[in-house]
Amino acid sequence: MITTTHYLVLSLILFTLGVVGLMVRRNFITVLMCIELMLNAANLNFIAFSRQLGDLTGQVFAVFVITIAAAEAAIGLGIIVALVRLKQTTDLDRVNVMEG
Amino acid sequence: MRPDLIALLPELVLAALAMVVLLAGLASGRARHGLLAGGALVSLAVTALALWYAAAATDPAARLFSGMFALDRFAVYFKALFLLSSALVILLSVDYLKRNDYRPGEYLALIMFATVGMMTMASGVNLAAIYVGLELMALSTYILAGYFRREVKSHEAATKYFVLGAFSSGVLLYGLSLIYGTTGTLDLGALTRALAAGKPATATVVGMALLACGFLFKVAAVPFHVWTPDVYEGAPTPITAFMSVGPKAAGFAMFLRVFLGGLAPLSASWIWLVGAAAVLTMIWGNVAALTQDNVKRMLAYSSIAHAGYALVGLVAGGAAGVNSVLFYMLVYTVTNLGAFGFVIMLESRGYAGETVTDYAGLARRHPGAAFGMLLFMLSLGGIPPTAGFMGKLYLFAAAVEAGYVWLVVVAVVMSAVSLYYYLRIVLQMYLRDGEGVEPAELVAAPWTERVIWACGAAVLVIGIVPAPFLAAARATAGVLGLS
Amino acid sequence: MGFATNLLNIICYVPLLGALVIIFLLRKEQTAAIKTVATVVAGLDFVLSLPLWFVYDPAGPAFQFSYVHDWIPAVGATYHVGVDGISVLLILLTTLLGFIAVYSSFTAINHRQKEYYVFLLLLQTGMLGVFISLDFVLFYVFWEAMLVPMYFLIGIWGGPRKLYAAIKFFLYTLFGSVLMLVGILTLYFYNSTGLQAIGLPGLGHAPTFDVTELFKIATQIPPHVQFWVFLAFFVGFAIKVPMFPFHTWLPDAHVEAPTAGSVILAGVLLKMGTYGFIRFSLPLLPDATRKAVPWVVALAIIGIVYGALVAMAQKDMKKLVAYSSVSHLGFVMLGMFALNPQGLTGSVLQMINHGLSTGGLFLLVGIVYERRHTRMISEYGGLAKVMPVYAMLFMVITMASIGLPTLNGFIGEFTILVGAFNRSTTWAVIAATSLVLGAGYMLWLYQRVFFGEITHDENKTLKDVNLREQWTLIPLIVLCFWIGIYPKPFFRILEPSIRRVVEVVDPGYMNHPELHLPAAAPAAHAQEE
Amino acid sequence: MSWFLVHFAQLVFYVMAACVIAGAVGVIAFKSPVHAALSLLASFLGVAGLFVLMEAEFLAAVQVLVYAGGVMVLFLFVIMLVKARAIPREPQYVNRLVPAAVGLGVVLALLLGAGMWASVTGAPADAAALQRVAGVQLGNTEAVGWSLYRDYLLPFEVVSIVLLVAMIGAIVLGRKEPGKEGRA
Repeated sequence: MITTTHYLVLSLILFTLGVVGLMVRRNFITVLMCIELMLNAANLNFIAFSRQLGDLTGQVFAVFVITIAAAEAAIGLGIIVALVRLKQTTDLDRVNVMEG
Repeated sequence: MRPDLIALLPELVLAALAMVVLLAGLASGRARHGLLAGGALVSLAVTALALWYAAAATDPAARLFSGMFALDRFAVYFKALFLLSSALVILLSVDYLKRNDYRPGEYLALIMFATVGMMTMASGVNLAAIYVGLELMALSTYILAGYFRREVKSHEAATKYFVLGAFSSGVLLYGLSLIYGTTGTLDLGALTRALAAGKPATATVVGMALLACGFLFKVAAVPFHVWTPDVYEGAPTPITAFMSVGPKAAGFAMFLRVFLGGLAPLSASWIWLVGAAAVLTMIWGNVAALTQDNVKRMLAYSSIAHAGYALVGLVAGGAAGVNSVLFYMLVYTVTNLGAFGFVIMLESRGYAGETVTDYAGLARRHPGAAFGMLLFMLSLGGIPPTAGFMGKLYLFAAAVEAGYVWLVVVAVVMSAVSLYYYLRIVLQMYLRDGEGVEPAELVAAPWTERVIWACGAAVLVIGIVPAPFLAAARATAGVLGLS
Repeated sequence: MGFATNLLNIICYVPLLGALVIIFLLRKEQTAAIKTVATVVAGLDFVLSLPLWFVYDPAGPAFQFSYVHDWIPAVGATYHVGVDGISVLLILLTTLLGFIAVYSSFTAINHRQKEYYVFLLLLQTGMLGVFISLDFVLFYVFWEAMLVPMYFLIGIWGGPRKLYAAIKFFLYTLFGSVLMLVGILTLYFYNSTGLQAIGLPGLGHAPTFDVTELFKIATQIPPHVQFWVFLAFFVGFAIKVPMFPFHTWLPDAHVEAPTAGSVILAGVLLKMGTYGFIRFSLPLLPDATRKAVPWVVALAIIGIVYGALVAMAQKDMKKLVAYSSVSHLGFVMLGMFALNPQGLTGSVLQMINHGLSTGGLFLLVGIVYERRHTRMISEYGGLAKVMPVYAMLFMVITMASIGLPTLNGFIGEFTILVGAFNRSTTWAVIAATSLVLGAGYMLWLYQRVFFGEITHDENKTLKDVNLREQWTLIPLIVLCFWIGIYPKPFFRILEPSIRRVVEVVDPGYMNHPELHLPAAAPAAHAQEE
Repeated sequence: MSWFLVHFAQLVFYVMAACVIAGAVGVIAFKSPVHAALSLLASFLGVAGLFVLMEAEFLAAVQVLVYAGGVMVLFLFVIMLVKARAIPREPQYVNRLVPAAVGLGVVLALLLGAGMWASVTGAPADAAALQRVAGVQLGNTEAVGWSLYRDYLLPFEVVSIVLLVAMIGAIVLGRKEPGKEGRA
């Protein structure tokens, strides 16, 4: 029997992986992907809870999250394109003209 | 019209006019900065009128759009504050846009869309509405941070702001999902009832903590402040000015509404968290600002420190705490925009304008504006008879009343420390003669100067006759479920 | 609502108005006009403050010339001003020294004159505001606002280390006053709603920052609350006084400040600390005050001896006078914490005396500094030969400072010693011994500067004091003699106000009628208007 | 039969979960952004599968269309655009990975150990509840749609502005700025 807890544990693992990736990777593109992982984890939670509670709110909220995630990705990728034009790199460590 | 739509009128008007400005901007290209900025200002004014009308026609206790939206005095106050700060930011940007020859249409529209987002945040009484408002504001601000694309620093600012902002949104969202799952609702009122019913589940507390982390990031509190100095320094100064007031005030509106409203029954769990963040923020913000030579960076740390003071008001809670934060946001907005206005004026005057030593002898060359800057620095430091003093007095009084005397002691000692770095600027302007620091080119920045004058006058007026402003920031008791 | 009700407002804001006139109506090249306006305004202010002396009725209500107006109803802060005998004297001292400071700056200040006189006048408004405020918020506003013009006076027109001295002055005093603010807030909430979260119920009165209202609850405040509030006030006031060991900002500020700045600093600003004690700490926190007596007196005596010893070792005249201030103010604190009418009266009188004599000394040092641009004692010697009038004036002020009979210092110190003796013989003996030290360093200074051969050729051609310089000093000297010979009017004006303080802070004392001052008027019942 | 269904559902869950986690690990571990993007796609599809399993068909469809269809294409497009030379080599990221992973693993274990999910017990609610709006029984898609336009109209409208802003942003940030570039 697959309970809600199964989904929640899975989502927690996914969230943690997203955070770890964000901390260890310096490539902007990969960092953006890790953020998407975190949002997906939150969505898994929302849907699982929605089913548990028999409440549509979670599903509706997940629609918003997906839409906003797409918008975020578009803007993030826009920044990447501009960055590459200017500095020829997507390395976050090298995006540093100001001191610490 | 339906009451829902009347209440939403300001947002609708502003969003519609933002699209008009956007299209007009597309049609006119790089030209007509003045006209477009004028249009944006008129739009904000019209929105203010709509707000006035909507506030008069709406029952403050009503929960509209299926319980998503409230137009109570809390919301009206913050919306008026957002409109004011956006208008001032636009005025501060006019000279900058013109001089650097960037397209004004998208820029102005983005500021207006961000304002719509902030207004939604202030009115939202459902976490879904607050979240989408927050994202609208955040996404617009990411773009604005990177708007001036020929500047390398601007890119760095946009990149850092985006990565950390998106990260914090993810954390916040995860916290939201936990709160939703364990209480079964996103509505703040229902949340209070659900939480008051019994001992909260572990997952609820974890969700609350994650939510708090996300919020602390949005108001740039320690330890979630690391993005602030780089972003403030790198972003074009008008945008830095915008980020330091509008989104910060919106962050506090959301913080107050969610933590003192919805999550109030959990206060035993979050009060030490927020209190600790307040202490760390005040100490770290002020101490780090002491050693900054770059004025924008210094102002960034100073804005971190001020978030710490405002958090003291949140910790104090109660009607007094809420009112004091509201009043403080007004004080902070006019003061900080004035200070950034001065930095912008110097930049447009062709000074290097960023390091402290560029300020040498300005009191002789620009006595009026320098006097304004003196007022802003004193106000940020909390010296009477400026607005900053009244703001802090009110804030600290609320905290003492709530019994957080130790927190206030930290706050007052740190605000004494802060005078050291605010006086450094005053010292350069007034006490050094600044021979040899001459402007490279003299470009008129008439609107920027007018903003400095207006903010300076406001700082003095609020400092000497605070009563009407305090009255405006009042009457919010009961709104957040407090009495 | 006539002249009497608005008199204090007029006195307080005339200098501000003068400053605005200079800012907006005069260009910075019009230096003569600026000086004229500033002098006239400062002089006018002094004349305006004279009615206080004649009209103030010692037998009348505690606070007179009151003016109350709504200010911040949301927190219960009012615009409430009023004076008692103590503040009347301090206001007169302030307006007099304010005028002298302006008048003495004509030749000393040669650059950025417009700003200079503006700041001087603004400072005047700030100081007067401190002495007339009867509302804590109003008091605090003036107390801190006054730092800003002083900061500029030291920072722009000061000596070589002016920047360091200015910022040190500002931060030291600010640090003290912010803690005072916490104390004020605690009192405020104790009077009204209490501090619920730490289990301190309030008295349930309407929230108010009005000092006269808060006086009424002085005896109801529990000791532990009094202790913390006293501590917070103590830090703020003791830094301002300055008491040992909080005095380190003073020599720096004095040495670097321009002459007029030093006059104001020594003459008035330091009095704000002692005034704070006598106006707020003593009558609001009587229990804590009584408990603090040994500690404060110990610090005061250390200050007296330490200040005198360090003054003796100074090579710089201004620094010597600065350390002598530490010593003299230790005396003032000693008298105050004797907590009896004699000690307190002597203490207030000595505040005035110190303002007159130390103000005079700084003016005198400024006069030779303007001529020689040095304050090193070793640079002088034998000045009595080339500047006889100057030497005479210097002698009178020196004597006033060391407390020679027939001069003011004697009256003040003697009264303080009587008060201290009533409390403890030991204190009085130690304090009296240190008077010898005081005489020692002042006379030694006088000897080194004025007697002997002229060792530096530049000194041979020094011009004696001119008429303007004489006129800056003559009022001070006249007052020194007046207080020294006929102090009765001063005692008369102080007595009832002092009595009210003693009644609160040491109620048992008043039961010994034989200890009353001879000049004591029938005990007027403390009544609030 | 129902025995089979229950076990089949379990099987599907574990396969999908493995897909999600493996995809996420791939995103972190692959050096090549193209490989990382393909892993991300696997993860997205796994999540979509789980949505189906939870009877949220509409969400599953949105997930596939928006993420797998839209966002993924965008990612791949940008990766192609920026070319390999712009991709950092990250030689030492494993060194950073270990402490971070250990730290977060501890946090994770603590959270799970603290009984974070203790309050979530009992069987899920009747699936039909999720297809009912105002007492009318509909399909999942219709139910979500109803909810979106009725109860969540305000956030929906705001989200539409978010999309507009994103469009502006992509254009503003992505377009070539005439004139001198790279002024420091």
